[in-house]
Amino acid sequence: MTRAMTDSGHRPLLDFHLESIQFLDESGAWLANRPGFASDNWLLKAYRYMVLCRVFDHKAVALQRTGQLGTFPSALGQEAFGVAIGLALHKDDVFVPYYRDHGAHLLRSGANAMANLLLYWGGDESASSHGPPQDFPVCVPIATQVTHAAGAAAALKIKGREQLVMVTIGDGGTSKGDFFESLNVAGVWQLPLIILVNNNQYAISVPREKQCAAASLAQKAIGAGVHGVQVDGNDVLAITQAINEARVRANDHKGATLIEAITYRLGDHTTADDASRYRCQQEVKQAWLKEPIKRLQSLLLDLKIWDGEQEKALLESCAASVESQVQHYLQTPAASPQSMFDHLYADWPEAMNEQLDRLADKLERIDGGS
Amino acid sequence: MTRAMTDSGHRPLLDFHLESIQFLDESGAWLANRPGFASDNWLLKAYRYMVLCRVFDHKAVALQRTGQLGTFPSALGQEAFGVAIGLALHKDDVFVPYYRDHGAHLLRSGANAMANLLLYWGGDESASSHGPPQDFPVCVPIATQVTHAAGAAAALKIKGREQLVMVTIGDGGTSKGDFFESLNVAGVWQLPLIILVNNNQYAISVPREKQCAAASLAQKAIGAGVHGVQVDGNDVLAITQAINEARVRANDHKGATLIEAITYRLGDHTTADDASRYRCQQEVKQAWLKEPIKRLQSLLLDLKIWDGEQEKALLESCAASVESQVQHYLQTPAASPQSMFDHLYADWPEAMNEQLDRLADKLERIDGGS
Amino acid sequence: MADHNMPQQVEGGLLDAVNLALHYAMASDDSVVVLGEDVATNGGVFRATVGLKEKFGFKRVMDTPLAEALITGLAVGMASQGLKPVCEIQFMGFIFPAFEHLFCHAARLRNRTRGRMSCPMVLRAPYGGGIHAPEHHSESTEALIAHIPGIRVVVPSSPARAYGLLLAAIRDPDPVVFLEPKRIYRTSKQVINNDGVALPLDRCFTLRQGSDISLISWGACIPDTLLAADVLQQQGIAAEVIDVATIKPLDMHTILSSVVTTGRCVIIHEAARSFAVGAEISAQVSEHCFLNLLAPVQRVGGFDTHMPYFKNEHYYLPNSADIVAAALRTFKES
Amino acid sequence: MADHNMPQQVEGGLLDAVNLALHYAMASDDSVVVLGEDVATNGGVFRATVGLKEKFGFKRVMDTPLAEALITGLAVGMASQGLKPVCEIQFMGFIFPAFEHLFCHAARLRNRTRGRMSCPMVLRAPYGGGIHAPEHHSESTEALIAHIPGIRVVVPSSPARAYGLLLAAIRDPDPVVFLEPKRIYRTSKQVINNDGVALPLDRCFTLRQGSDISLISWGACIPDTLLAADVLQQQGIAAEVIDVATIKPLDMHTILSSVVTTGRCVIIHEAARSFAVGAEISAQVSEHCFLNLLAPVQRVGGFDTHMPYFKNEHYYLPNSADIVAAALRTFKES
Ligand SMILES: Cc1ncc(C[n+]2csc(CCOP(=O)(O)OP(=O)(O)O)c2C)c(N)n1
Ligand SMILES: Cc1ncc(C[n+]2csc(CCOP(=O)(O)OP(=O)(O)O)c2C)c(N)n1
Ligand SMILES: [Mg+2]
Ligand SMILES: [Mg+2]
Repeated sequence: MTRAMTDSGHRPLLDFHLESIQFLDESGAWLANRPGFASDNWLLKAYRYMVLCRVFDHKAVALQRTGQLGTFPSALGQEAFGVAIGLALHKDDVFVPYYRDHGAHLLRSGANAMANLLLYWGGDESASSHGPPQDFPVCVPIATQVTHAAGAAAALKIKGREQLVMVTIGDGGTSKGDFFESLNVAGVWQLPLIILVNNNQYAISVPREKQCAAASLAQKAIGAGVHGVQVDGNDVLAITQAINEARVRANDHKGATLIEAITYRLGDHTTADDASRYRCQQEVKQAWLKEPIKRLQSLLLDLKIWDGEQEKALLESCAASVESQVQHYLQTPAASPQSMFDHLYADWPEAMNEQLDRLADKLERIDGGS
Repeated sequence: MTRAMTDSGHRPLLDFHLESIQFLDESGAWLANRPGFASDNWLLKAYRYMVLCRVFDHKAVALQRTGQLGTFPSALGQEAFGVAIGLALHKDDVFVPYYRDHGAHLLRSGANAMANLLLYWGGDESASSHGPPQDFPVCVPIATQVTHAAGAAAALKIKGREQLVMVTIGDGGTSKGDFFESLNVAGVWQLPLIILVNNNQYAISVPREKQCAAASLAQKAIGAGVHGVQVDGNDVLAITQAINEARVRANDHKGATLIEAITYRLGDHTTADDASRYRCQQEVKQAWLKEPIKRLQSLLLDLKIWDGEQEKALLESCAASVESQVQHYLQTPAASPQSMFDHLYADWPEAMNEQLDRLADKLERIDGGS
Repeated sequence: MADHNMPQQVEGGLLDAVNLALHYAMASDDSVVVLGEDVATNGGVFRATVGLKEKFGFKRVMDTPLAEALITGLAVGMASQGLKPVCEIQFMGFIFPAFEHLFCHAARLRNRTRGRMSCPMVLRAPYGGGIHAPEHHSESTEALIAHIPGIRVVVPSSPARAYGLLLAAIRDPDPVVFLEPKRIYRTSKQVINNDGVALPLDRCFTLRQGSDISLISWGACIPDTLLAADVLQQQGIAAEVIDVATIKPLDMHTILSSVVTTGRCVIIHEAARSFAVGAEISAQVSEHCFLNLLAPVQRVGGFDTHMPYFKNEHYYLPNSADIVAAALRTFKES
Repeated sequence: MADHNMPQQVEGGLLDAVNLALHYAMASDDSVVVLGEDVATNGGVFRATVGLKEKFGFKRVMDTPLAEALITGLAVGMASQGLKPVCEIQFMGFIFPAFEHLFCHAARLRNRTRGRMSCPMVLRAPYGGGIHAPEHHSESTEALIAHIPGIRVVVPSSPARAYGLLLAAIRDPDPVVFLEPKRIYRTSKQVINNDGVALPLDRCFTLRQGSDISLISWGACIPDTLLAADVLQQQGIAAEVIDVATIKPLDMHTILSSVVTTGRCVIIHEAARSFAVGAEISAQVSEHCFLNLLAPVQRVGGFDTHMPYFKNEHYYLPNSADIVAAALRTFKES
């Protein structure tokens, strides 16, 4: 093969192409054909859970403001993200959440999902004793969950299982080494893994463009030889489609998928944060125009499968179920002080007995003192 | 704007393009026009240093085999990589090496560069007290040097300086979080940084394809919004061209460049390794056909600026200067035991005095005992 | 170098003192830069760096991408080129990714290059429990850092000491880990002289003199320790209270001199009791005051388990009653 | 479950014992998997995992990409789904990136989920100096891990103990950090019974009985400690030698019982002296044997500086003369 002489020695080497997925525009109008999975029932279920998520979220923030809950990370505006996960995952898939996945938990973690979320943010470990046995608890150290998910996916592969592992992470989290290391191993080991990024444009106060100079976060997949795709994260259909496609890839032994969902964090980072310090109201207003619930509602109305009465009934039932879960939470007694040792080791080391004695002494003083 | 309805909601999002650079083919014939920097003198200098590097390397391995040196990482076959760095960097650039950059040190670290390399691998800290004041010492913890280089580049930028920072790393190192985190910040902060990967196909025993599923390591740049390029690392011209282009980018405030140089580690990982355990002789034989020195020699011969006599003289002079540096190394006395405290803190903490007393006691025992 | 726009005196808490010292340091030395997550635009999640980016610009006050290894390694690289980076790890519970750079590089750069290069950086981190924070926001793992040669570990316990020690840390030519007890970030306020005067980095502070027992503590446990000293006083026991403040290198001279006099010693810290800084102090006191000790040294610390989520964290944290009880034990057992 | 292809007895060193235990564990439990850098094709840079991938295949013996945080986090994820991963960190000097996963997750998964999930993993790492290795290949930072609740830290000092303790570590339902003193990887050989019998994970081993002084040590310092006991014997001093072996949780019962009898105690380790495991043992001995101790506890350790490069590492490492001298001090000072 002869090659043309060039002045700089350059030759083309590789080309890469990324796509994005969107079904609904901001007003709920179709941008693509209605996908097969999106039956009326499916759409209604998605809508109901997204609304429930928002009502729950609102209540949780109120509980914090009145001193009845600890720091809470609102998922306001990111309800499609959580609910799509909850709808698309199979019961025996492994879900490895970060800390802003309330919507997914509502669908995945049983009848007391909300009470348990409140327990968690209310400072009680027992919260994480519930839920699907294979699912991970909430993960606070940023990005570490992605490595656990890769490990879980490797375990499934070693055992010859068919399930998927799904892990979530924020835009900020994609800057941390664990994210890259895990994405990389997902590529080499062809893991049945979906990494779903909630790109809500901020990591606390740090905006997306100060986090990474790349045009998309989806393109981080390229460096790992993994499939990447961007979706409109305010479009519950788009996220679901991407997850479904990723499942097909995994089942075909084509390995992992990185999905970047473009969302917007409409609320503060957590109740300990004041976003007005670092972003302008105008930007937030603009973002409200794209939010996921309104958009889906418009579609439902268009499809004539929803009306004002149903909306009213839904809001009432959401409020009621949230309220009942709040009561459940508030009435859960704190664990005993001794419980701090209950799950330290499976086999209690004799050497630790002294610690129990010390605690007993301390409790005597506390009881004596009060 | 109206968009065509699709079935899957997919739309094109982004395209990326990567190039590679090569001037000389395996037989030393031109694949591109001779670049401007490659004067006869330049080519001869490159050749001389590459040969010196190989002679040095060979001697270092021999010293280890005879118990006169510690573990040593041979750079056999990667001489173009090191020498291109040494030639392309400016005196006041900041070089942040990894541990296989002997060629670069020869050009960069003064008259006693070889003696100091031997001192380092001979287990003596004083090795790193020499060299350009701004250059980093050899870095052992994989990939961490890339972050230091990013920090140094940020410092130059903050101070408004014009210099570059150049950091090297192996193929294996590009799997570690530090590499990604640093590449990412180099993108966001538009740092005057070159990250040069010595992709010598192995990380100890782990071959490149078990390290990463991507078609190239250069494409890791894409996820960070950084410019990436692949070069033939056995072609000293190609590496130099890439570095020069990266300098222009940096000076134009276009930020960092990731350069992947394709090389082959012809020797063992270190003298503590036995590569025959994990790769076949056939593969190594093939790689010898592409090695950088032979190729450059062919070019020099073609250009009629080199002959057998010169070759003989060069080998003799290399042997002589290596030998004199070896003597320098062997005659360097070990540091005093007390020196282990000399550079622990700039301001000696009184609290540490007890440690000196303990050492004095110990030395008395050692002297008394012998 | 005085900045005429800066107040000469400020009434404030420990957090204000940190902020004031940062302002002073940046104003008086161009090579001081600040970096970390949310430190620039947001002024830090605790507001420790508030006002810096307005005054010194984004060039010297940098929001980094979210990665603690990165923050620390960047600081090493910056320090190597003559800057004095002060970096923030948002909570001590997230410090672990910083360890490789801190231990393998920051702590070693001077030694590795026999003094050719150095690493004058400060790594600040709020630490400790008691503020009802989520998981991983309440850790006290100073012992891990104290074990590593070549680093200094400093913990202030009052606004004035925070101001003086942070200035000293920034000016020190070696890496300093500066741990800020966030439980007392805003508790007791004090008039802080913004005079740029640093405190020594290798001296414990004797906060209260007493001849009967030495109470050795640091950080957020200091107020409870002082309270315990009051309670003991009421029982006729005069307690000496020492704020260790500079954990590493450790000024045992002050501590041993005290125990030689009092013959009794209680060490109080928030970290899990075992393999903690208290162990080193207890060991040294016992080793060096063998003939002076009237009773075994007592250690009051957290339990050897994970800090419980906040509903139960008060069961974990040492309090003044625990300190008093430990002190009284030294009188019973002698 | 016996594997009929495995030898019943092997004469070998500590390294062989590790390899043998790994073979036994993988053969008898399908859920045991091995991962790390160079552990599969290459059989480990020290050859600790030799033969495993031939026998159990790449599915269960995995070369990972080069990243210690990854290796450890993968193990957490695997363990969560019912596997028993045994991962290798190539040298302890490279363990720091593993800490976040080890401390924030491995150590906490059971506690965090109140027992719903667990993390039965082993993290192996060769550790310590004395083999003329390059920088960062000689570290002993077991103290850092010992401070963290929820982990076990184990250090064998003989082939038989390496075999039995590693089997125990792999079978233990919680995370175990298994540190292999590489200085004695190949020194004294021993007949190892390949019987699959594990040793307890919470007991010190009394290697030699004696009534005059207790020498407490672990890992690569054990041979020197035994040597020192011989020297002392020649001087009429009967030393009891205890191999701590299980650093965390720490069996103080065995140690205290010994010191109560002997009244004298020397603790020996290779790690930098201050804030090390020796401090905890010294503190507890002094606190609990207050009335029994005839002399202050002595600690023999590395210096509080970085392990010198290998030309000078022997000045750093404790040796038998140091131990003898410390022991004799306890007789002079009493
Ligand atoms: C390792 C680590 N560093 C810092 C923090 C503190 N922190 C909590 S959330 C957060 C920002 C995360 O942003 P992003 O990943 O975008 O997720 P989002 O909160 O926006 O959903 C930070 C810095 C942490 N939890 N873990
Ligand atoms: C953090 C860390 N982990 C492990 C090692 C041990 N180690 C030394 S070199 C090496 C392989 C590096 O391979 P590569 O990056 O390809 O560079 P090469 O040696 O091939 O030039 C490993 C694993 C190390 N030095 N640092
Ligand atoms: Mg975000
Ligand atoms: Mg390599």
